[in-house]
Amino acid sequence: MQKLIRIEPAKCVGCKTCELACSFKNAGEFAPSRSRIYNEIFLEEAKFITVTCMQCDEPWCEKACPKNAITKDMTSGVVEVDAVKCVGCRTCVSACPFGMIKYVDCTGKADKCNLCGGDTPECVAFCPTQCLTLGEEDTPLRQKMLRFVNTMKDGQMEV
Amino acid sequence: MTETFDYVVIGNSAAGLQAVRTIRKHNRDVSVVIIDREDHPAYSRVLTPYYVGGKTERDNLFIVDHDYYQREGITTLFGRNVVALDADKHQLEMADGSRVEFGRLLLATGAEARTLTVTSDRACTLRHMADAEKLEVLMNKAHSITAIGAGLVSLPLLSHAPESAEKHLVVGSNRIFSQMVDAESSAFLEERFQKSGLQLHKQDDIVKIDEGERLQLTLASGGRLTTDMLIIGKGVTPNIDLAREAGLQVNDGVLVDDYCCTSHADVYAAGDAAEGKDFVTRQPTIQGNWMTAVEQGENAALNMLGMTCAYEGSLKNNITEVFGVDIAAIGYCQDDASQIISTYNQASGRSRKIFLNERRRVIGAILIGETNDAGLYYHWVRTHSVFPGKQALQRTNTYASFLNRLA
Amino acid sequence: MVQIQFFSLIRMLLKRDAIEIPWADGDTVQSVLEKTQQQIATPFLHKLLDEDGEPHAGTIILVNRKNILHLQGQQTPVTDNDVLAFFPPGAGG
Amino acid sequence: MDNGWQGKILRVDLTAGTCKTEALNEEWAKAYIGGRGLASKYLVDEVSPDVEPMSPENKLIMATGPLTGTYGAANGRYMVITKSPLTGTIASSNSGGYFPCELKYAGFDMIIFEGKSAHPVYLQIHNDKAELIGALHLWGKSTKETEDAILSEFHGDAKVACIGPAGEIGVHFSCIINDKHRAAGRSGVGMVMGSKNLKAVAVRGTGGVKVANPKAFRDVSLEAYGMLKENPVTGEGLGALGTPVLVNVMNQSGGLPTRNAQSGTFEGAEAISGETLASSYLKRNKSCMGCIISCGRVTKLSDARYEGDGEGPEYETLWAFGAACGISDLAAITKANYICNEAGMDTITAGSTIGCAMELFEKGLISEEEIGMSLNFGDSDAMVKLIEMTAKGEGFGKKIALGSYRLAESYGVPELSMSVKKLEFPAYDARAVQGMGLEYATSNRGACHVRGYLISPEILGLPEKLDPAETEGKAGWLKIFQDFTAVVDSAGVCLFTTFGIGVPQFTKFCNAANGTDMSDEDLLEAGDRIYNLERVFNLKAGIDPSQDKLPKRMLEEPLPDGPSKGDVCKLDQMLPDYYDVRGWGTDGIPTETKLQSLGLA
Repeated sequence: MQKLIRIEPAKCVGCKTCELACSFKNAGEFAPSRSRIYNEIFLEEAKFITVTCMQCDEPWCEKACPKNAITKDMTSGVVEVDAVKCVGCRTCVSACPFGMIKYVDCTGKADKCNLCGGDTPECVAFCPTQCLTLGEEDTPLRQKMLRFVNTMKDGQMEV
Repeated sequence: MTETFDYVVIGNSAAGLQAVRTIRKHNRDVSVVIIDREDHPAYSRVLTPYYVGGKTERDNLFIVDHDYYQREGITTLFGRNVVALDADKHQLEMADGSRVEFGRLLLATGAEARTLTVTSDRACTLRHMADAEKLEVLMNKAHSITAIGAGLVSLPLLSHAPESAEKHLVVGSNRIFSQMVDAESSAFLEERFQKSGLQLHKQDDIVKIDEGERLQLTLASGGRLTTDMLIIGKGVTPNIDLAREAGLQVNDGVLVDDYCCTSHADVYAAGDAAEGKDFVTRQPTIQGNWMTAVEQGENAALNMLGMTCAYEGSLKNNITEVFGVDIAAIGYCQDDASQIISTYNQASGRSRKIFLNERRRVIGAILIGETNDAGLYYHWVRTHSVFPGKQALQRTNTYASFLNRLA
Repeated sequence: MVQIQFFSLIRMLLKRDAIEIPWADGDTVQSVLEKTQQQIATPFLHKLLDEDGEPHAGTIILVNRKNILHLQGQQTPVTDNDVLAFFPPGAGG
Repeated sequence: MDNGWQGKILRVDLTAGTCKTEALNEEWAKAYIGGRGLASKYLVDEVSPDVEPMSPENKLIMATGPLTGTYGAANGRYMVITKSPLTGTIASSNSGGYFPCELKYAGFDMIIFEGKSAHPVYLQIHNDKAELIGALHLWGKSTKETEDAILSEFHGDAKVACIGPAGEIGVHFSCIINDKHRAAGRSGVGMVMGSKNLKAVAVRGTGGVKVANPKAFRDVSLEAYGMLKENPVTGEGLGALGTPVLVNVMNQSGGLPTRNAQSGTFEGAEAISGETLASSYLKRNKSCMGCIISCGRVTKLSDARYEGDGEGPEYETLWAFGAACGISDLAAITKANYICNEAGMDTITAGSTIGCAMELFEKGLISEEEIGMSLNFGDSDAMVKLIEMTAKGEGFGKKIALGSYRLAESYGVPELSMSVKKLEFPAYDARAVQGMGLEYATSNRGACHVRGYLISPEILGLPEKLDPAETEGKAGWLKIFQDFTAVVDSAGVCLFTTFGIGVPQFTKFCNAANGTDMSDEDLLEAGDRIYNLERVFNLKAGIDPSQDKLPKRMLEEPLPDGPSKGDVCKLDQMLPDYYDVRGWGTDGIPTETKLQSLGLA
């Protein structure tokens, strides 16, 4: 069964521990700019929203890659960048409608969440409020995201 | 000798490869052949500048290997030229006199680089693997590099060249990236590039090349340049001879409808050779970028398979780094847009410019300095989004801000 | 009667500020705690006491505003009309 | 660098308008840990103790610690160190939010501001690029407006620390606000910033912080997070109720100073309690960067008289505008809190000074004409109005802007200022909590609670319960608390973590981050060193040991109510002990031997 990081914004307190944990594990330093998960603070609305890659079924980034450097593993469901193949052309960056794959200057490669490659994702392990959990493939979440895309398609800002 | 295939694809690059992939994704029983006059598995034109600049290995240019085609049951006719098309007879004539019959045909024949009237052994365009190999050798030993044409060949190549090399750029018009960004952004980028050592020769041309130990270039303005190599980046000409001679409707490219179908019902076209609707202007356009080729290749294949679906139109989507500056140009980015909203900061070197239509929908964007949220801007254009407000330009966007508004 | 005041998380848990329970001769803090829990369906003693029935570090139980830790702990006698205040561990700054 | 440090200091000469990068003094970083300690070392080394705080010769240092920007506890603090215009002591104010970490991610451990700009400027930092930008257009703007304007013109992802109008016009207790609602609050550090014509610091940093031993760092982080989660205070209580939970605790304990400390019990406490806030204006709780405690209160006013939104009020604020002024109107207190955040003022001194003015008014020492209105205890409208006037520098607000000591002194009754070394004490009555009285009297920045928070053992029972009425042994406890707090502040960690974790965790954190091999004792000794360094600076600045005292009310007027009824603070029983455990002479001056042992001689 494929797994996904489930996010319950109501539980988030805006501590960005997920960003710190992610970058520390995957980039070797505490650097939110290197994180593959994003904890955004909307202070006026008192809302804290965390987003990360949803490991799309038909990934935009995979399709856009001019080098086949991005592939989706059919068993784990993880969409991963092959750092050897990637030259850092950024085509994937401009293809992801969610902004969840990015070019990293110091490596010269594209970078995205890979659910920590089979371990418990570090963000989940460190999330203090269980806002982040690792769950089985979550159809409602996918549907919500699809609805998001479709909503955007109509040029409406409401669901 | 005549071979017959259900689906024939001419051209083994972005559009062609995506087409055969799509066909195989939906149907493993039909016969498919892919024809290309170059004798390589598909390689990536996006990556060639990186190879020339020594940033990646030649072996890494290939998108797939020979096994791929075999595994997918795709016949390959590589190193083979198609010389004629008879659409009504569903037949292609090859250079060796053999024939290939098709059920449906995709023309993904791409484009050819334009060159100069004056030339030299040390001058080269960048289109094919052979060009890349030649440029790589030249660049390795050049102390001075000159390029002509200020687009996505010359500038990335110059910026990938060794830092120690002297770099000249001869531009016919009065600005760089004129096909990609608006005048103001051009000026902004010129300044940045010049600071990185680029020497610009605007509204000029190369009229004469004298060979010697080094190349002596004579410019239209009368100036002279001593250089070691010349990169020719004067744009491309779509390969449409086959289509034109077969009587298909052509303009600059092979004209296609919303289903990537040409004027003949069983012949489709995609990629740099195809001229189809632009997403924003709704005008026939040759977009000439990788994403468009992939999208059109996929769309053409689906329609060829009878899975009718309209293509929403091609959209400019260029993203690159030149002289250490990240640049993304998405959609319609010219000065005559109804409304242009921009932000710029000196310290971060970050500039954002967003182009709106009369209904305040996003039609284009230019991002300079930071481009990691380019995909969101692409999505805004694709979805006719209402401009979310200037604040959105100030920060790095993720879809969290949309969720916030939706919640 | 003994007046019981609930504070902090216990108040939020029980959704009430205070109750009164009947006083009996010989009552101690311990017996009052037990009686209070009996009178209220929702379990709350775990917020104050550990499994051994000892106050958690940081639990504040006041009898007439004096901390029982400086009186006789849970054996502190409770007399009629006393006011007891229960605070689960809490802090600020 | 491959340890908690970036190894770089930014030195900004405001007079010359230049920004220069220099290497961090690593030897000092080792001896003084970082943050509060290290910046104090720089200040002591570079600034004469007798410097006039508002002169260009005073310096303002913004300092992070080696743990700032990492995870593990609540490792997101920075400190502002300067000589205080309110107290004349060394000032060290501490704040969280997101700004401190961003400064580190930009590659700087510390910024030293020196001189004075000829016109308003703000500092823009984009990674290694730092530049002073004209700020005339921001002068006079609130902290909110300033941050929004900077985000718009610089970078939407930047983090901003700035002063509000209060810092510009010389309110003696003006603070530096970062991330709109977090304050480096006490001692008037905002006034120093304003005196330098420095409106704001905006940082965008895309780098990271490395640690020397990642595996050990991750291990101790999991240990610390576990302990903080397990602990009922840090794991649940502070998140649910925040610091305001203390209103009822302190009131029940009879130590909630009411009406300028005329009593220790406030009849309106329930109305201004954490429980009431949670069921009224609280929208949700919030964390600072890397913190799992999430004590922040995101609030929105819904009241016919006042509007606004923001963060707070915290416990101290509820007390200062509440009990200290005899006010039980939560909406008015919350409003006053918002005004202070937007104008950039310390709520403790602000509220306490108004409470003092109210007593002066009720005693007939100030006339209604002079204030422009009546100013009785409990008058919430007058309180809010006066806060507004103070922020704007209008009328009687100009007197409030001086703080309670200078205010009371100007009417000939300095003893009615509830302060030590001119810094107002916060929301704990020294007569009900003896150890806290000793802390107020001896703290290096005046009557401060967060230098040695003995409330924790004396009232809350953490880590163990001490009798608040007892004086015996308090000196020893206080020394350890003060030294440990100096460590926590210097490391760049929030003090609240110490409800859940202790010295061993800090030792492990520091060793893992810096690749050192310190023992718990070494760490506490560094705290002792920092404490003595500050003390020596103060002594040289003319703050002699005779100022280790409390207002007469604390010493001579017994508490009229509550469980400590009849008690005064028995400072004289504790102070000699304190000097002794500190290794100071009976005169309160650190001995040469002591200083030598700490490497301070």
